[in-house]
Amino acid sequence: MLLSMEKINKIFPGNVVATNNVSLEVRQGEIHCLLGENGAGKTVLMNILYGMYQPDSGQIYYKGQPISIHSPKDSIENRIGMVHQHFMLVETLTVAENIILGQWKPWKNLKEMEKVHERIKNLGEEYGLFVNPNALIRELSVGEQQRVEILKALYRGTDLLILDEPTSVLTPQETVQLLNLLRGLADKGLTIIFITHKFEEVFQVSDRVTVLRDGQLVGTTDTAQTTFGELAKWMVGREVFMDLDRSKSNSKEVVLSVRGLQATDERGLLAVKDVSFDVHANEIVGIAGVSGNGQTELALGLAGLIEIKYDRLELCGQELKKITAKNLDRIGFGHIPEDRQGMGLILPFSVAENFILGEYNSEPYSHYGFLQNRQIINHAQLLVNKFSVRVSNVKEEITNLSGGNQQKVVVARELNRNPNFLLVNQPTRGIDIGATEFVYQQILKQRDAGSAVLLISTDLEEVFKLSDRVLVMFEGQIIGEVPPDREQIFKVGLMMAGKQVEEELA
Amino acid sequence: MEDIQWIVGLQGILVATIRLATPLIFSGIGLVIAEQAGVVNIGLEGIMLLGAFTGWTIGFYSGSLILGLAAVIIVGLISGLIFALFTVTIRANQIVVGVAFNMLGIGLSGFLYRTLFGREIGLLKLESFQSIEIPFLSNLPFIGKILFQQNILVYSSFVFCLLAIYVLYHTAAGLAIRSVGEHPRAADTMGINVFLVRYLCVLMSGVGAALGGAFLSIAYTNIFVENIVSGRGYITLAIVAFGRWKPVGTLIGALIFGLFYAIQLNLQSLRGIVIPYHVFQALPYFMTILALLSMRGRAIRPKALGKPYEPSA
Amino acid sequence: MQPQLSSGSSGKASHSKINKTSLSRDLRFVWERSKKFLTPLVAIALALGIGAVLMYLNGYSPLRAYSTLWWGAFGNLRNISEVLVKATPLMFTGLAMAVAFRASIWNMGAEGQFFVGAIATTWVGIHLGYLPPWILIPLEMAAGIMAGALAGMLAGYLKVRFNANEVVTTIMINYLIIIGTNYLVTGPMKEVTQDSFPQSALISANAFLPRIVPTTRLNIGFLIAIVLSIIMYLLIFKTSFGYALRATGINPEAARFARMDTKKIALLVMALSGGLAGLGGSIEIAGLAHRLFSNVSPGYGWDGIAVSLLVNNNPLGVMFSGILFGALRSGSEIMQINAGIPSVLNSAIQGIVILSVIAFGAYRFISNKKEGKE
Amino acid sequence: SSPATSAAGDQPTAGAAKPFKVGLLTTGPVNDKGYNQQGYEGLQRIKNELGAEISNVELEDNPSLYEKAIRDYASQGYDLIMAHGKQFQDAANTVAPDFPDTIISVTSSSVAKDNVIGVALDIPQSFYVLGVIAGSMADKVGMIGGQEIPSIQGSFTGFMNGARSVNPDVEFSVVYLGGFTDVAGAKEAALSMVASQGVEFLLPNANIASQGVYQACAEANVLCIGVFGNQTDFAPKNIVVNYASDFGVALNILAKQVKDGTVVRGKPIVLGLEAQGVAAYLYNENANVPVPESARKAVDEAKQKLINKEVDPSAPVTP
Ligand SMILES: Nc1ncnc2c1ncn2[C@@H]1O[C@H](COP(=O)(O)OP(=O)(O)OP(=O)(O)O)[C@@H](O)[C@H]1O
Ligand SMILES: Nc1ncnc2c1ncn2[C@@H]1O[C@H](COP(=O)(O)OP(=O)(O)OP(=O)(O)O)[C@@H](O)[C@H]1O
Ligand SMILES: [Mg+2]
Ligand SMILES: [Mg+2]
Repeated sequence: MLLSMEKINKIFPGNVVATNNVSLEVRQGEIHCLLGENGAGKTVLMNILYGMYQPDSGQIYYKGQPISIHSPKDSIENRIGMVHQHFMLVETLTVAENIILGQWKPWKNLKEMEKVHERIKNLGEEYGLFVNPNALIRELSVGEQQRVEILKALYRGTDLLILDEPTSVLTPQETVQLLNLLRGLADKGLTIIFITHKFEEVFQVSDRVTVLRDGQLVGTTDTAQTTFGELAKWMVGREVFMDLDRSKSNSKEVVLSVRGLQATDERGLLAVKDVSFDVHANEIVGIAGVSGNGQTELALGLAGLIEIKYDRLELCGQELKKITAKNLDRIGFGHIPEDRQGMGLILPFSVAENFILGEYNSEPYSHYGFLQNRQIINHAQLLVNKFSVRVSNVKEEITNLSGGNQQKVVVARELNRNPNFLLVNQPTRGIDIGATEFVYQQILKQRDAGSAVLLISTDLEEVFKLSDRVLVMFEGQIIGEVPPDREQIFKVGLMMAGKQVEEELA
Repeated sequence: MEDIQWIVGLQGILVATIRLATPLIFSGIGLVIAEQAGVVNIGLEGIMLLGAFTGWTIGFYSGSLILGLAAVIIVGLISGLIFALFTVTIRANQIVVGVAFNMLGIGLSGFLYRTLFGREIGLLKLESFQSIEIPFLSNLPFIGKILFQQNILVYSSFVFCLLAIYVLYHTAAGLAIRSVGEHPRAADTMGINVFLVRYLCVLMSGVGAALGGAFLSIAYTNIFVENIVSGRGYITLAIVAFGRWKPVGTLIGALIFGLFYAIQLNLQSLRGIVIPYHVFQALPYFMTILALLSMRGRAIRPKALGKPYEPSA
Repeated sequence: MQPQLSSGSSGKASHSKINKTSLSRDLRFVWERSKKFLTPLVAIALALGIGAVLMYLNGYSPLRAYSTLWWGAFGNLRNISEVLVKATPLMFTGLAMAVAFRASIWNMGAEGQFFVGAIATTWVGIHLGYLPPWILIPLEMAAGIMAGALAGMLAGYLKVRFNANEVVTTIMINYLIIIGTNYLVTGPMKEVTQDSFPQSALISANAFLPRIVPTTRLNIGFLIAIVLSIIMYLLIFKTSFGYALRATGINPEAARFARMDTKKIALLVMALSGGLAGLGGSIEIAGLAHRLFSNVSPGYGWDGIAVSLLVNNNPLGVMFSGILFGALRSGSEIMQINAGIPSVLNSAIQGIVILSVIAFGAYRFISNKKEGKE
Repeated sequence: SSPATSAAGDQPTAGAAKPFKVGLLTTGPVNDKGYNQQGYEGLQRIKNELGAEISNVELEDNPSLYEKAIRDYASQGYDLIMAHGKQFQDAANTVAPDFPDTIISVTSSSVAKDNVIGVALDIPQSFYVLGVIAGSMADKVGMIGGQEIPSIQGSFTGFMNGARSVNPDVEFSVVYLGGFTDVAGAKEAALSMVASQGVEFLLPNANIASQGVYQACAEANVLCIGVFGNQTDFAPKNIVVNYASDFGVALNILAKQVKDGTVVRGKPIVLGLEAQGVAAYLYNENANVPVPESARKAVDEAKQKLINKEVDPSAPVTP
């Protein structure tokens, strides 16, 4: 037994119970999958192991010894490595510099970098992790950046490697490569903890699997002993693929029509190349794709938050020369943004104040420019009840709400304006199963009420559950459309990796 | 004959440029180090005043400029420590703390000077650092006088700059500093102690500022006068932004500012000149703004600059 | 008994944590309220305490000093009114800062904006002096506001257009304006009498602000400051513009998401902030100085920062902190007469006040990560 | 280090045996080896010679503070308030009527109105004399001023007239620092004058910042004049003459009159060279180049001419 975490408790400000008496045992040399819905507590548990968070109580035994980890420094000394969900790379430094960061004596001269480059090249050859040691991080693709993250761990020398959702940013081929790599590492005696949302991966690569739900341990089992269905039940606590009852979409009325849309990311690179599609009233169009293929820019562009170019764009029958706050307001536009805390909410504001974000300037909340407190409070009360947001007092700061309830506030706010066009991006990221189901129902309701919905998600299940049509996005282009029946999921998976995969397979 | 005069004049301007730039180099390089680690210190004016006061006072009582300097460095460290305590540990807004430091510096230096030296005594002087002629080099035709006949603090300001360049860009410590200013969390995950790094860097800015101030009272001149720093602390902020948060750029910025100041003094003293001298006085500040605009703001400023680091719960 | 993972007491800590969070839900509002008022008071007490130690160490009698300070500030009607006279410009620059800081715009230019306000008002007061007061006074104030607003917007424009750091630009603009003022009073606007001081001519008597108490220098400028404090409070906390202003200050991303024109807001805020400081300069001239000097402000712009921060950038609070700093300035002169204590000390005390306010964590608003978003 | 105040009570009403109370207001530190220190030394004289109870206030140089400061003194029953600087004129005139028994003197002002009495030295006169020395020792002369205020402008005008009177083709250059605290700036100004203009002789008039100039002269080894007091030890080899104008004398005269109630209201006190001891010129015999006999003669002649009003020291000149 290489590692055992016992009765780990972590409660965040605002009574967010991240992990509740969770225990985890990992054997020497195994690949151990950590499975669980968003917000189940996987990242937190691992961050505790890595010393990023301090648990409120609990103990860790490592290599038979009880150890205490107060900071990543301690875990590094214990030869524990972690590849974080959100990469921990300094963009302005080179690959090699990132790799030796914090490892050298302060006064060591950087001339000795040459040796480092050598070792990185060797490691690269040994494990098939090729990156140019001299490249600046900001010049690398997401996949390459992840290789750097893994190299960081290997370079330091690691016995226990943690990877938090490494595949959520990879194309299927890259995923295959990675899984093979991990197998190789395990065979060399490395122990690996592997967090994922994807069952296939669990069965492809892991020896054992542990499932968390709502911050609690559901169970641990040998992968060989379990089945797809059982894991699924463990994960969500009941039969999966809740079949949302839904009528066929039958609208011909085009609400959004885009032709030749182009957008660049903050680095100025072309992220969305010539995208064209229509969204009809009473229809949900899903955009599937591995994150980082231009979805973010597409969404920001349509929301008028970044400059975009296009040949032609029609919203509700009006051709728009430029997307501006004004004409979005006029048309009736709702937006559930990807980054809830960064964009959708103002954390120090009260829940009530957050409910009028975007309408702060219009009747009845503002009368001759003066905020109408009573209306604002009543409005908030109304939505809190209607969307069952768990909050004691709408005057409370919204920071104190759990991620799920924060998301509910955003959804409630955006849907309540009952928009003609609803833009939804990663609606269930980081929120628990209950909230997720609720959000799904709300989005469907909106669609049945006649709205046109554009749903962007990296979660294929989600896309297929909700969409009437599925568009697949790859490297800034829409490379195909499929009907949302399960048989298609595999095909889509391939498309998400780009056409060339099909050719390879063909 | 005329052109000889002309060359001498130019030489004079350049010599002046170096002297005028020195205090700015000290405070500027210190600030660069702090800002590379993500901490803005606009309290320089105050710290410079404390440095000027301490250096002069200790020098006066002990009769030893070296002791004076030692005291200056200590005061710089203490100021930096307090600044870091507020900005790094307490995580108060850095601008705010800086403003407080300026008020504190002006008030404290003035108050203590008055109470120590009263009014009757009037003003005192002490032997200041004399200029040291570097053998051979100082005899070089034109630049000899400019570069190699200055006092010890002038030389050390350049050394300070070189050290900063070396540490920031040629050592592992430099990597740590820059990563802390760019992406503290990433640095944290690599086992770097973000707080420690920031503390040390802020201490450096304290020392730099204190030395810059002391240069005015014990090297450039030999007396302390209330408010002797006369705004150089604020200029430093501009110069560092102008220098794009890099030591070399800051060095150049300081020299350019010194040059313009020297030029304006010369233009003023020209006989029969019609332009009001205020125009010349305004020159340096005006140029700073232009320089800032020329960078179009897309200056490569550390991403985490001014943001307190919250270690995960 | 194995060693605990985190420090031994962490187990207990977690329990108390849970209790605290549930308990604080009930007590939070009460606490927040009392804290708001208590913190500055404690901070001031601490600052004066440190000041006392400084005096004592330097051979002065703190008791004597503070009693004279008190008498000098509130000893009689005239002294009280003098405190309010001194508080007036501080309240204007304080308000200017409050508005800007609430939007996380670091306007360090109140000093310069104060100056241009004074210049504009002097010009109007001299050249349009023939106008009757009921036209001239509003006019000269409008001029002051305009001038300050323009100076503010210049920095604002450089920020939104060239993304030039406003801390630097406003400081540089201060220098330019102050040098410019020097030029004006030694050149174009210089009084045309023999051996006159570098100063403008007197503005017309029609331009003088009426005094509230005839025997004192207290003029309606103070009342204007009070009224503006209230207006600014309403603007920031009770209007939709204020909502947008605060939102932009805390989280520009979200502000843009909410279809706010953050650039326009930044410009407006700088204009508003500059206008307030400019009005301060205007009232300094029309109410007190009556002519332009090369140093109309002894650093009111900088003090304004402290005035505003002491009360967590709350315009209503500015009324009180303005008076507090006014009392410090005003009383410290008497303190110098009767206790011989150099007046520079109160600058130090002001600095200590700010630091101790921070130390008492008065404004999470300014000091926590939310602000870090900018 | 004890604060320079006597036992003036905290309360405005003074004690039974009414002491003679004199207060001094300055717009800068009284240890500036310049204008303000002049006033302060005068105050000390008054304390020593007339046993007056004295106190002084240093104000920020900000006009809106002056009126209150004067009132503060007046309302505490001071008999004589010495407002040291022309910039106090407005404030003094405003306050005076409310305190008819208090005499308010305004230094460097040549006007008087009832209990507001100007006390002035003829600045151009005394600097004319210094000009004579400069003119007879150098062909390129530099002046460094703090700000363009009358007392300083006047001094430069007188200085240039004096120099021209003995050396028609002497060349001048002038630099204003724009302030009185930047010692380093002053030093740099002096050095650059020497380096680029070839100036051989310097006259500072920037209160405390003048110190920078003396230092520059010592380093660049050019001659200069020490103004407002004996500055010799700041540049022992280079200061050829010290000019000690003593406002103290003038203020003392006034204070005496006030004390024995012989003061003449509404009449300014303007002292020229004829008055004894207001303007002293101390030659520095140890200077590298002591002032030559010829020049000293010229000085005496000039003094006579000035006293007899044969020359106008304030006549406009071009540098
Ligand atoms: N820094 C934090 N402060 C407050 N609550 C947090 C914090 N980090 C995580 N949480 C909460 O802890 C719970 C577990 O979060 P965690 O990140 O472990 O979920 P997860 O399993 O990693 O989800 P995902 O699959 O999206 O990665 C969530 O409800 C989240 O809201
Ligand atoms: N400081 C915080 N306060 C409250 N909730 C937080 C905080 N930090 C994170 N959270 C919540 O915890 C959730 C999980 O945290 P984490 O950092 O693991 O993001 P995540 O959900 O894993 O991100 P992703 O869905 O992109 O994988 C986040 O979705 C966020 O809502
Ligand atoms: Mg996730
Ligand atoms: Mg996670």
